Amino acid sequence: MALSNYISEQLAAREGSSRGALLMTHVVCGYPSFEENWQELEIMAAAGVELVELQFPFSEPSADGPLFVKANQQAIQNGVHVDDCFEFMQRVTDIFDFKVVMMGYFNTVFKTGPRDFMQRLKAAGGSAFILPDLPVDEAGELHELAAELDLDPIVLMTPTNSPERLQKLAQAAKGFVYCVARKGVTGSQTEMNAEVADFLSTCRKYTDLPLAVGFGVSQKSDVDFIASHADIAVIGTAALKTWESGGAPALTEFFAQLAA
Amino acid sequence: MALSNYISEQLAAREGSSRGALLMTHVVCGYPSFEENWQELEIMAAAGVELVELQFPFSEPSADGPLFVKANQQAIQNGVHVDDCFEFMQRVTDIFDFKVVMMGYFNTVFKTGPRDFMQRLKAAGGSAFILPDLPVDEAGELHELAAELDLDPIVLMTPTNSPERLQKLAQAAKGFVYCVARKGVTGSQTEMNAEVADFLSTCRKYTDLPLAVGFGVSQKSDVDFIASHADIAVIGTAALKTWESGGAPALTEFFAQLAA
Amino acid sequence: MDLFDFKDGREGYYGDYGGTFLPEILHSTIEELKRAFRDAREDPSFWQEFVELMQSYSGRPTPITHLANLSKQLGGAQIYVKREDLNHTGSHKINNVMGQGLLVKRMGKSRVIAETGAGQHGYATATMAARFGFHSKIYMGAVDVARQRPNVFWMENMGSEVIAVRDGQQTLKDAINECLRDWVTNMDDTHYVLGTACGPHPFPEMVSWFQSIIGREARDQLMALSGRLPDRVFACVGGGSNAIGLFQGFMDDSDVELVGCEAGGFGPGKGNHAARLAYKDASVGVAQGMKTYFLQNDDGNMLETHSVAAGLDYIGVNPVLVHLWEQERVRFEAVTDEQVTEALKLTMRSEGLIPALESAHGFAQALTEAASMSTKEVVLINMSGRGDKDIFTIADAIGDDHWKQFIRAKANEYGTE
Amino acid sequence: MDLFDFKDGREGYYGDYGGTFLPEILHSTIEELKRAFRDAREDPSFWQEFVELMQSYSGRPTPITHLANLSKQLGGAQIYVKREDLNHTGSHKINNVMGQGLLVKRMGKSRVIAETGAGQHGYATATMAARFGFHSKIYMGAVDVARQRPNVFWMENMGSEVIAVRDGQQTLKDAINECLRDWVTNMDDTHYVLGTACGPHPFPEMVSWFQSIIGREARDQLMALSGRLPDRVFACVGGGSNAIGLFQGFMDDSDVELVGCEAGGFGPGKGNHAARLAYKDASVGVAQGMKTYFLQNDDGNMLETHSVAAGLDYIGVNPVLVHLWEQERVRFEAVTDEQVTEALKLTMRSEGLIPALESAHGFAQALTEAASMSTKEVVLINMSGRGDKDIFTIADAIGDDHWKQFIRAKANEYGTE
Ligand SMILES: Cc1ncc(COP(=O)(O)O)c(C=O)c1O
Ligand SMILES: Cc1ncc(COP(=O)(O)O)c(C=O)c1O
Repeated sequence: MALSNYISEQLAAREGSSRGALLMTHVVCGYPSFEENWQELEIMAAAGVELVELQFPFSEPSADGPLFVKANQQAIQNGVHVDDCFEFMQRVTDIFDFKVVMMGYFNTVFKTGPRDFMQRLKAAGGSAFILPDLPVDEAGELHELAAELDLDPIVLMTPTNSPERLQKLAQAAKGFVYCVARKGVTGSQTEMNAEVADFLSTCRKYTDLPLAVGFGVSQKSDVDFIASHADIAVIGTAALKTWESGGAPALTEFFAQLAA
Repeated sequence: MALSNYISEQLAAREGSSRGALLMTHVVCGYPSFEENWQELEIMAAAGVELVELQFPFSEPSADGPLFVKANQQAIQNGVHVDDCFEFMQRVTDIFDFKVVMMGYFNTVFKTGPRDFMQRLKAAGGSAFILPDLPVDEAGELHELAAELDLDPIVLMTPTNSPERLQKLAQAAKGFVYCVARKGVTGSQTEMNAEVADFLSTCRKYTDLPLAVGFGVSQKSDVDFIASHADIAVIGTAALKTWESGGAPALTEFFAQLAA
Repeated sequence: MDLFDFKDGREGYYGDYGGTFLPEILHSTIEELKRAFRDAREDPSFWQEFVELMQSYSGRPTPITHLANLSKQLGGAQIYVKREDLNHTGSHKINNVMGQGLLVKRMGKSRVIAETGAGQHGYATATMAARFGFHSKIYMGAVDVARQRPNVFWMENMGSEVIAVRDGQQTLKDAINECLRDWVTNMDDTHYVLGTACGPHPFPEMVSWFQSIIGREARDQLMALSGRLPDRVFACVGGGSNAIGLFQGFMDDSDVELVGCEAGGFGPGKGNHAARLAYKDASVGVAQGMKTYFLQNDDGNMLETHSVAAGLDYIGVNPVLVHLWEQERVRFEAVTDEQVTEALKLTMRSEGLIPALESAHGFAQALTEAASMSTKEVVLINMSGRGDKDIFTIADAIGDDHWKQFIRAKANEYGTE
Repeated sequence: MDLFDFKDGREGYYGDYGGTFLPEILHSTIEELKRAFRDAREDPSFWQEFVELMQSYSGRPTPITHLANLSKQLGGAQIYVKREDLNHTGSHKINNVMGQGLLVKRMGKSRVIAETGAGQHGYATATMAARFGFHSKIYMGAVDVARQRPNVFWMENMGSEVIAVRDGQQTLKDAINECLRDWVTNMDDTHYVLGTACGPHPFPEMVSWFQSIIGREARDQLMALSGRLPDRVFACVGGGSNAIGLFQGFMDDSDVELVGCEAGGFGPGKGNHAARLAYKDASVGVAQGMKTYFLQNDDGNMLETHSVAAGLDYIGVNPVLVHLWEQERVRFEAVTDEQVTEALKLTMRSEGLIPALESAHGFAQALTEAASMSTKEVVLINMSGRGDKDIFTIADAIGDDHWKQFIRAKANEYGTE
């Protein structure tokens, strides 16, 4: 099933529930370890998250904030390779119901070989990919390859984009659009205010795809805010932070509160 | 009695003795102390030296070698002033028979005031003065003052001087001429060879004054050499070195051997 | 040959290399920069202003010195040196930095950030910021902070905040990542003063343009001095800015051989060096905003690098130079640490010049080649910086005992904390 | 006004000051030097050769920089700076040294000796010796060796032997004495490269002549830049060579006020400073080859001196400047260590320039005076050298804790002997 259809279905299913937005969560492959990743995913699945980003670790994660930077680095030091990430993805998609989105930096794709990478992503059960350092202007070829395999390139829209640019981004987007709620890198808090709402309604003008909102989503009120202005709340750093400080019980509690 | 007459007399008196040259020795006023100076002078007097240089310590003794540099420095640190040097000279000339030659740098004279300095030198019983950093070209005024007081400016002749220059030096010289046996500063050994002999006979061509030979005279054979080419052997560093290493007995022995 | 006359739809590309690989949030910032740069480039008064600033503030034109002693001693080609070391702050880095400073003023921004490895670029940026009255923050790998403390000291005293970056290998590339992170947050008032001809378009073009002042001067000066074009031109290649700056002066002189000298470190073998093109350990990748050759593993993760020269141990290389290398317009050679130290000692003793360890790579290669050339031939070396900034590193490389004693005595004098 | 047009029988005298006070053994050496210098001075091709050497080797002409920020901030006169810091080796000392190098070649000698205090002159001499292929020995007070180790390091690496002088106060004056001792021994093949406009005639004249290149350039440059002559010209005065070098450019411009800035150290009082003329603690004497003002006691023995700047703590002063001071052509001011440190910090932060501690004396005085002048007036400062050679001293003066930590860590890394 196409990713956007899946999202529509899930959104319809949530109609009237206490959590009005879908949830997309995030793990860095092999950090702290694949075993712990698995435990996190079990908790996320139990909490009913609809989408999960699996980040392939990269040595130069320049769009990430400190926590993910450390996670990327540590994973590489732990000896995590691209092969391991695909293997893990395969196991995840075999078992869990949520959709899996590959997340990472373009060099990982480029160095593996774009066609090869896309085929392996497809084979491992992935649905889409997010490459924050690959602008649409440079993505033509990759997006064509993806289209052949029915993989969705997730495009980012940002508060600094001009109308012309948003149009161009919308044209390239598939699956859903990732709206970056603010300037900066992942990891710090975003205040969900009128400015963010305005930005999201601007995005909405340019695309009919579902809108995901990321960067700094960490609490129930953020999710509620997103429910009324967009479709998917992206939970990144907040979950990892919770795992690191309190392990499984804390993460379970974290998702319970988010979905309450 | 004029210095040159004194020297002629003494030379005449030595005719046929085992030591054919007069001796001029050297102490740095107040180094190691005035008391030790006095002991050194007693030994020198007992050995029959005819002339003694009393060096007034100066902070920039740039024509001196390491041992005298240290002596100058230490004397100043001991608190030796120009006044003390004159006082000491007075005591020396009161007691001893040798003639006393003030030795030092021009700034000591200049800063005291040239007229004042010459008068005090005369009063303290000094006969002459050696100022190695005062070239004859700059010395006109001082030499006139000295002439008024019957003090002899001792002029240096050196192996690098041209005939014209030697002529000029000879014109300014009184008392005796100080022949610098070699390039360099005080303190290291000079080989008394044909070159030195040539130099001395050159000096002799320009002046009828007695010739003193200094810089590195340290043993009986040097004195003998000087006896046959000049008139006065200047014993500087060698005596101080002896005093420092062996005190009174060594210095007594040193002069005994020189005069043997 | 106009390197920057891009084909349609290939703006920012040199052959297959270059491009703009940045987070979307920076798209408008980069567009703004491209526009500002394009405007400046088309405005003759801008270059004029730049040249005048470099004359009055940095002492340009820097001269060319004939190394008469070494030329004679080696018995080969006549060796000439372009003296970028005589610039204010002691290296060619100031050319680029002052140019970008003028552009920042034009864009109406008030804050600059910069990465720095050797510290020279950070030093130059701190200087520029003080002179232009900008706020400034310099990111520097913690390892580099430790080995280049003198430069840090001056940066701080010129009013810059220096941030020791503790991610990754804690060197230059990590400082670049940190700059990108700052930039995506503060682009409204902040310009990122990239220090070499790398990163996303328009940086390679822009930095090359400012650094072209070296080659423009050098060609005329050398013609005047030696009456002919050089046979070979040597420059060290870290990111590649001083090399492209000098090489541009001779781009159309097809008989002039251009030689880029990379950090051979301990010699070939992954992790031992930072030679992207001269050795066979690098491959094409996309990182830090550009597509070019990187020292990376099969997963596309970057390798550790090593060089005695902190300014040459970068993982990637100027895409313009890669293109020229593929075109066989530029030859690439690697020079080992040991060769560098020897060349440095020789140059100090024979000519009274102290090349920076980076620049000494160019010297080492040039001296080797000059020896077997004819006495009528001419080689030109870019002395990209002066070595007195490297006293700690050079003293360590040479193993100077007096220096160690001095440092011990100083530490004693400072006492414990 | 030709300062060097001596009256009959008064060669080498400026008013009552100057002269040649040396041991007789050096008479013919000094005569030879006077002749060689006279010949060179009368040979226009010599000056031409000198200028060309300084252009191609040292980057002359050095520019003049307008301190637009500080001028505005202080609200007074327009402040301009002559950038001698941009010379090869980082100070004006190289002008004199390269000039003497040419003279040594002319005299056919093969060995040079030099005294050095701050180390700049020794550094420049070592450089010159390497470039000309002379043997070289540099005498430096042991105290200065300890505080200026970086310069010693470079001198040694350029092939000079550096001798730590342990006599007297173990500073500059003692190094001069030691040079004289070497010279009286080795004058046949050795030239003594005196580093400042002091010592016996013809040194004050000769050094002034070579340094006049500063003033010749500066006058024209400033006219071109500001359209007028400066109202006041500031230079620090150690021995007095950079000051006389710059001042000569304006000697005939009677409306230009010339200001020499001495080391005020801790302030007035014997032993606290090195201000020979601005304070009242010095008197006329004869030492180190010349008659001039010295910091001395009643016996004519020299006093201890103090300055934060190792290059300014000399006991005596250029006899030419003393004469000009008596004629009221040059005004003398003393600047304390504290004022110097403040001016240095201000200049780094406001203009991105790091004056040497010596030069910062000129800056301090100029900035103070400029503040109360009109905005139409113009002042010119000689930036005789760059401060990055002084990192240890500046870090100490500023009390920088990061620096201390760094040195402790380095010492640990080096381990015990
Ligand atoms: C003196 C010097 N030369 C060369 C380089 C290398 O940079 P690039 O290759 O961009 O010239 C550096 C970098 O810091 C440097 O400091
Ligand atoms: C940078 C600098 N300026 C000034 C001086 C003082 O010397 P002078 O008065 O001869 O210029 C020195 C002496 O070492 C120096 O290094």
